Amino acid sequence: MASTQSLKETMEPVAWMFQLITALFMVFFLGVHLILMHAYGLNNILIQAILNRLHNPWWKAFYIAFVISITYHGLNGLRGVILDLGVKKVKALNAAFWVVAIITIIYGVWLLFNI
Amino acid sequence: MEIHKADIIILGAGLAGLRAAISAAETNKNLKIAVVSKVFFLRSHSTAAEGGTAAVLYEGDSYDLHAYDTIKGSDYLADQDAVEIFVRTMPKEVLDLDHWGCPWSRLPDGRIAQRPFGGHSFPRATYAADRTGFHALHTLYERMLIYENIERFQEYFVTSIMIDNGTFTGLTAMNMKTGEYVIFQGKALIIAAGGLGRLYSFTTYSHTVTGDGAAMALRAGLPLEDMEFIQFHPTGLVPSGILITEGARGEGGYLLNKDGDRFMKKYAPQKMELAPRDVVSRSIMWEILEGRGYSGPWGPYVYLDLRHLGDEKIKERLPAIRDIAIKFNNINPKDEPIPVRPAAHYTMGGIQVGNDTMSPVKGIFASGEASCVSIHGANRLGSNSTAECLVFGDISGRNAALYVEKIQNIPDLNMDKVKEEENWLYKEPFKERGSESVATLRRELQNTMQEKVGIFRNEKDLTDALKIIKDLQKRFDNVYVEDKNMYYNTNLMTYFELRNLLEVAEVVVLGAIARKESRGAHYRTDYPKRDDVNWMKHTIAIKRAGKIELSYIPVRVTKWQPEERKY
Amino acid sequence: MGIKEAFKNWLSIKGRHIHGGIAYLFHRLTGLIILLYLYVHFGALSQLLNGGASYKNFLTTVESPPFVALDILLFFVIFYHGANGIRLVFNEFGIGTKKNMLFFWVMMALGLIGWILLTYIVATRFIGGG
Amino acid sequence: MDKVIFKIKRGTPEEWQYVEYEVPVEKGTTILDGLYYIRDNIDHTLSFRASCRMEVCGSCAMMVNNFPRTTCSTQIENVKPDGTKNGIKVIKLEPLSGYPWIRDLVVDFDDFFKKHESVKPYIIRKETPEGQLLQSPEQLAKFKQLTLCIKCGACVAACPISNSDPLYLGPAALAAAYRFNADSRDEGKNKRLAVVSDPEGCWRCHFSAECSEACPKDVDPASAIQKLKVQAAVFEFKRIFTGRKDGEK
Ligand SMILES: Cc1cc2nc3c(=O)[nH]c(=O)nc-3n(C[C@H](O)[C@H](O)[C@H](O)COP(=O)(O)OP(=O)(O)OC[C@H]3O[C@@H](n4cnc5c(N)ncnc54)[C@H](O)[C@@H]3O)c2cc1C
Ligand code: HEM
Ligand code: SF4
Ligand code: F3S
Ligand code: FES
Repeated sequence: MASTQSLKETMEPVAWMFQLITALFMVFFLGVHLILMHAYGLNNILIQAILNRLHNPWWKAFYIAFVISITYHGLNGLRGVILDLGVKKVKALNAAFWVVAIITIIYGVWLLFNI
Repeated sequence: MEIHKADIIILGAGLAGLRAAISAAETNKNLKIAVVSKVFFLRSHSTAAEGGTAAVLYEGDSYDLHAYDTIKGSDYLADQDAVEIFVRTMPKEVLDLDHWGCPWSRLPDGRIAQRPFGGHSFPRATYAADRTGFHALHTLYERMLIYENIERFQEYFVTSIMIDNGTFTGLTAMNMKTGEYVIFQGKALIIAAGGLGRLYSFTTYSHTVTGDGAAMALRAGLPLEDMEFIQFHPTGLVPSGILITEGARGEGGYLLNKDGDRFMKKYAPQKMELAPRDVVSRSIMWEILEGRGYSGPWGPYVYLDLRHLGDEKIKERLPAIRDIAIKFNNINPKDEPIPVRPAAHYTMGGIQVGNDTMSPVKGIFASGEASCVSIHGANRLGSNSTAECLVFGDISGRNAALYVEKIQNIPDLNMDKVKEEENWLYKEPFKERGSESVATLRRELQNTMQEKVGIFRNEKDLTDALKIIKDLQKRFDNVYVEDKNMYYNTNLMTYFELRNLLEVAEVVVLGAIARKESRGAHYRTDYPKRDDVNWMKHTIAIKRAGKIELSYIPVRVTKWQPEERKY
Repeated sequence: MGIKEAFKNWLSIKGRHIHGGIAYLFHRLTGLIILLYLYVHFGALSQLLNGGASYKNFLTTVESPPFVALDILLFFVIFYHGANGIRLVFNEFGIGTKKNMLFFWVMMALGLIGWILLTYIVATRFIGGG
Repeated sequence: MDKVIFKIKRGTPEEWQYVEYEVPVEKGTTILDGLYYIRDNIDHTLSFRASCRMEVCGSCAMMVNNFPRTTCSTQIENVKPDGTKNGIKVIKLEPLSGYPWIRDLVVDFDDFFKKHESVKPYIIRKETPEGQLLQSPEQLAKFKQLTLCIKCGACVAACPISNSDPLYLGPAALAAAYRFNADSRDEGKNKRLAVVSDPEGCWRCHFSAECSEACPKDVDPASAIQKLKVQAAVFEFKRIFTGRKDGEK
């Protein structure tokens, strides 16, 4: 049960806010991504097309932001799901969340720079 | 066995009990206070009170006026000095509730709103929509949470009050969740265990109002006062008994008999449906007794007809009644009349206490409906009882706190008695013998009370009733509890409740037989007049050696001499 | 309550409403599916690291009918999550909570239209041989 | 319709079964009436809670065909059957879900009330006022609906989070917190926000809105909790930026 003495620090409000903000971002990112990849015919997903795009700094920024948003949103969502199962080790869970999120983001960004 | 010790033990957590707890805790922060209730505090019957709570708040009203209304309403049986304390303390109670968060209905300028109520000559019923008792109880409960010295015991069924050498020593109880035997030891007890409405088959009361407080007090040797006065509200919804407020008639509703007649014209040609409660209740019963009521599987009834008011007005003025009719009876009052019948509604009597709420036994206080101070006399006015709970709950809490401050140690319990009670509780109910069940006995008792000790009383019916009750008390020995599982054993709890009901029923009937006059709610067809010469006195009942003895004490009159009660 | 029972309750839709508990459960499941897909997607993109050849292979597999069908299913999942998610963003900021049921069905309708459009585009592209 | 079958989950967590009872029904018979009928006439050992029978005390909530309801205000006629047996309508009754089960239709409410208590559901003021605290009808209207909560616990039984996470504060307690935060007489908003902002507080709510579907009093805890989240977020950001632990300016 929630502590009554309270006033302890918690990441929850920030996490919640970001979950919703990234959700809105994602409508944009995912929208653009889906249209780009699927709606404009096969040309767009040919390797050359992808590589060309990734060399454009604007697109690069777009994809970095996308990776960060989606990773945060998805993993924080997963964190919530686990918390909702009555897991008591909130601190450990939060730590695990950050580790996985950072690794995923680093790998994702590294991918963007290396393909 | 669980043992709990506290300075003050409060039995009951309705408006009176919780108000007492807060007041005691505030008076002395170092006292340990235990509040015990057989239901979760918020489930207490007080939550059902609807209309309002009387207090003198504004210009135009006065303490004297409120006191006069109350005394006149009581048919001059109220103790007038107590009434004066009551009316003077009440405004503060309304303000306290305001400060603690009660969502009182408001005037446009932000002040607390009030409305008219039957028998009051000024609109002084302070209300929170039509859920006054509910909001007041929740506010008190929430406020109580602040005090760390109040310990809560919810769903503990108290079975007896222990008195040794004329001093309170403790309570025995059962933890309903586990079935365990529990002892409470303390320096003082405040009994706020409510009324006894479930003595009747047709009542506005909650199922859990079974006269436990009065019965335990009686067994412990405490005096009960004026128990024969039971108020009947004219319009209880059939079949459930849920209260249909006076407002329905106030807005112009008709009462109709089987022939479609507005029969009130025979009984009160001037005021018609808006005659005082006792008059209307009696009129409905006349109609029914003379065969002009409807009869249904759930007993006779007459109609409360709102159809002519039209949908608009019903929705605007009587939304709660509309809700109740639809939710509980599938009746939309715009299309169909509502079946009603008078229902047992309030117990004027109770444990005899002084204006300081102290009973004749050292260390025992009582307040609320379980007590008789008495401010209601023979008939209480609407909205005066929640008010009483607040005022005298407050007083009892404070006085109990002051009382225990002077006492060093918690008195010792008489362990023999404790063991004896335990034996009774855990062996007696489970002995396999006769075939009687709690339900059949209770039904017979309730029907008897309803038919013979109801609105109209007479010598023959009352003596018949007494015989039946005596017989039921004997048959109670043949009742056994089928349920052997001690976890939340409701079969066992209803068994205890039945025992209590049977005990208080006897007191009610004895008092009624003795009182050979008609006063307030007590109407004897064989003595239809009020008799101030012989009967302006309170009935006191005490149980000695298994027998109930009646005696009388005078009414305390200050300013207001008895006069004829005309409205 | 053990974690197993918690999990069982978590998946239960007994007595729940489509625009309430069921929408919520679907939102979770779809969210988790997309998250899983995210990692699969990263894996797929890693194919690009080894140069064009393996990616080409990859592309032909992915463009085969069963995979396109899977893609369309994935779109469904994303569109549900997205449409319901937009509702939730508003709701959780306290907007439109009272008309929650209407809001839900409007978003569902919009989501469905989006999904059908995208499916149509993808399907024609596929059938037309792009 | 003149009778109905109640299929009741009876027993204790260790040993239980569904038992069927035939109950006569008339216009207006409520589920609670049916339960009393069984206890008085068929099986005295049936255990359930009830008191006011007018939907105001909050005792009688249980699962009726998988959905939490206050049974005193639920007419048998208006309940969709769970099935039929020999042509008779069957209604399934179970103890509230998401609570520790004690026996038959009785569950343990201790935790529910503790959670309610933990959000400080009372007016907090720095000093005791003199006289009336004025409150306009408009100010009252801001929280009036929330005061109607009878603490029946149906919302908690309906909430999927409460059902999977017993630590979650739950809709009733959170709605109570918002009720006092929205009261113009109160000065303790931050103290309450500090409590509900716990990881097991309002952040666990994902707007399933089942609580509001279940509530017999139209309290709409779902809406209240979302507003509470916004308050709590503002409070927490203030706390971060001002460095004040209590969130005061
Ligand atoms: C339908 C209805 C409407 C009403 N409307 C109004 C109104 O508008 N205005 C007004 O002024 N009055 C009204 N009244 C009257 C008023 O509600 C009651 O008189 C008042 O609430 C009584 O409060 P109380 O605290 O004395 O007892 P209760 O609220 O009855 O509380 C009794 C307490 O004692 C406990 N208890 C009892 N027996 C035991 C036991 N054996 N062991 C442990 N605990 C026990 C119970 O659990 C409970 O907590 C109304 C009454 C009814 C029936
Ligand atoms: C289309 C854009 C998206 C929108 C509008 C959106 C919206 C939301 C919202 C509002 C929530 C919070 C719900 C809550 O409070 O419970 C959420 C949760 C979640 N989202 Fe998304 N989302 C989107 C895309 C994604 C993507 C791409 C992923 C996968 C990586 C994802 C995974 C999740 C997960 C796992 C949850 C947690 C589920 C839960 O708590 O119920 N979402 N989404
Ligand atoms: S919010 Fe509604 S469902 Fe929940 S406890 Fe209160 S009255 Fe019951
Ligand atoms: S059902 Fe539960 S998830 Fe939130 S909106 Fe109600 S508390
Ligand atoms: S019995 Fe009181 S709410 Fe149902």
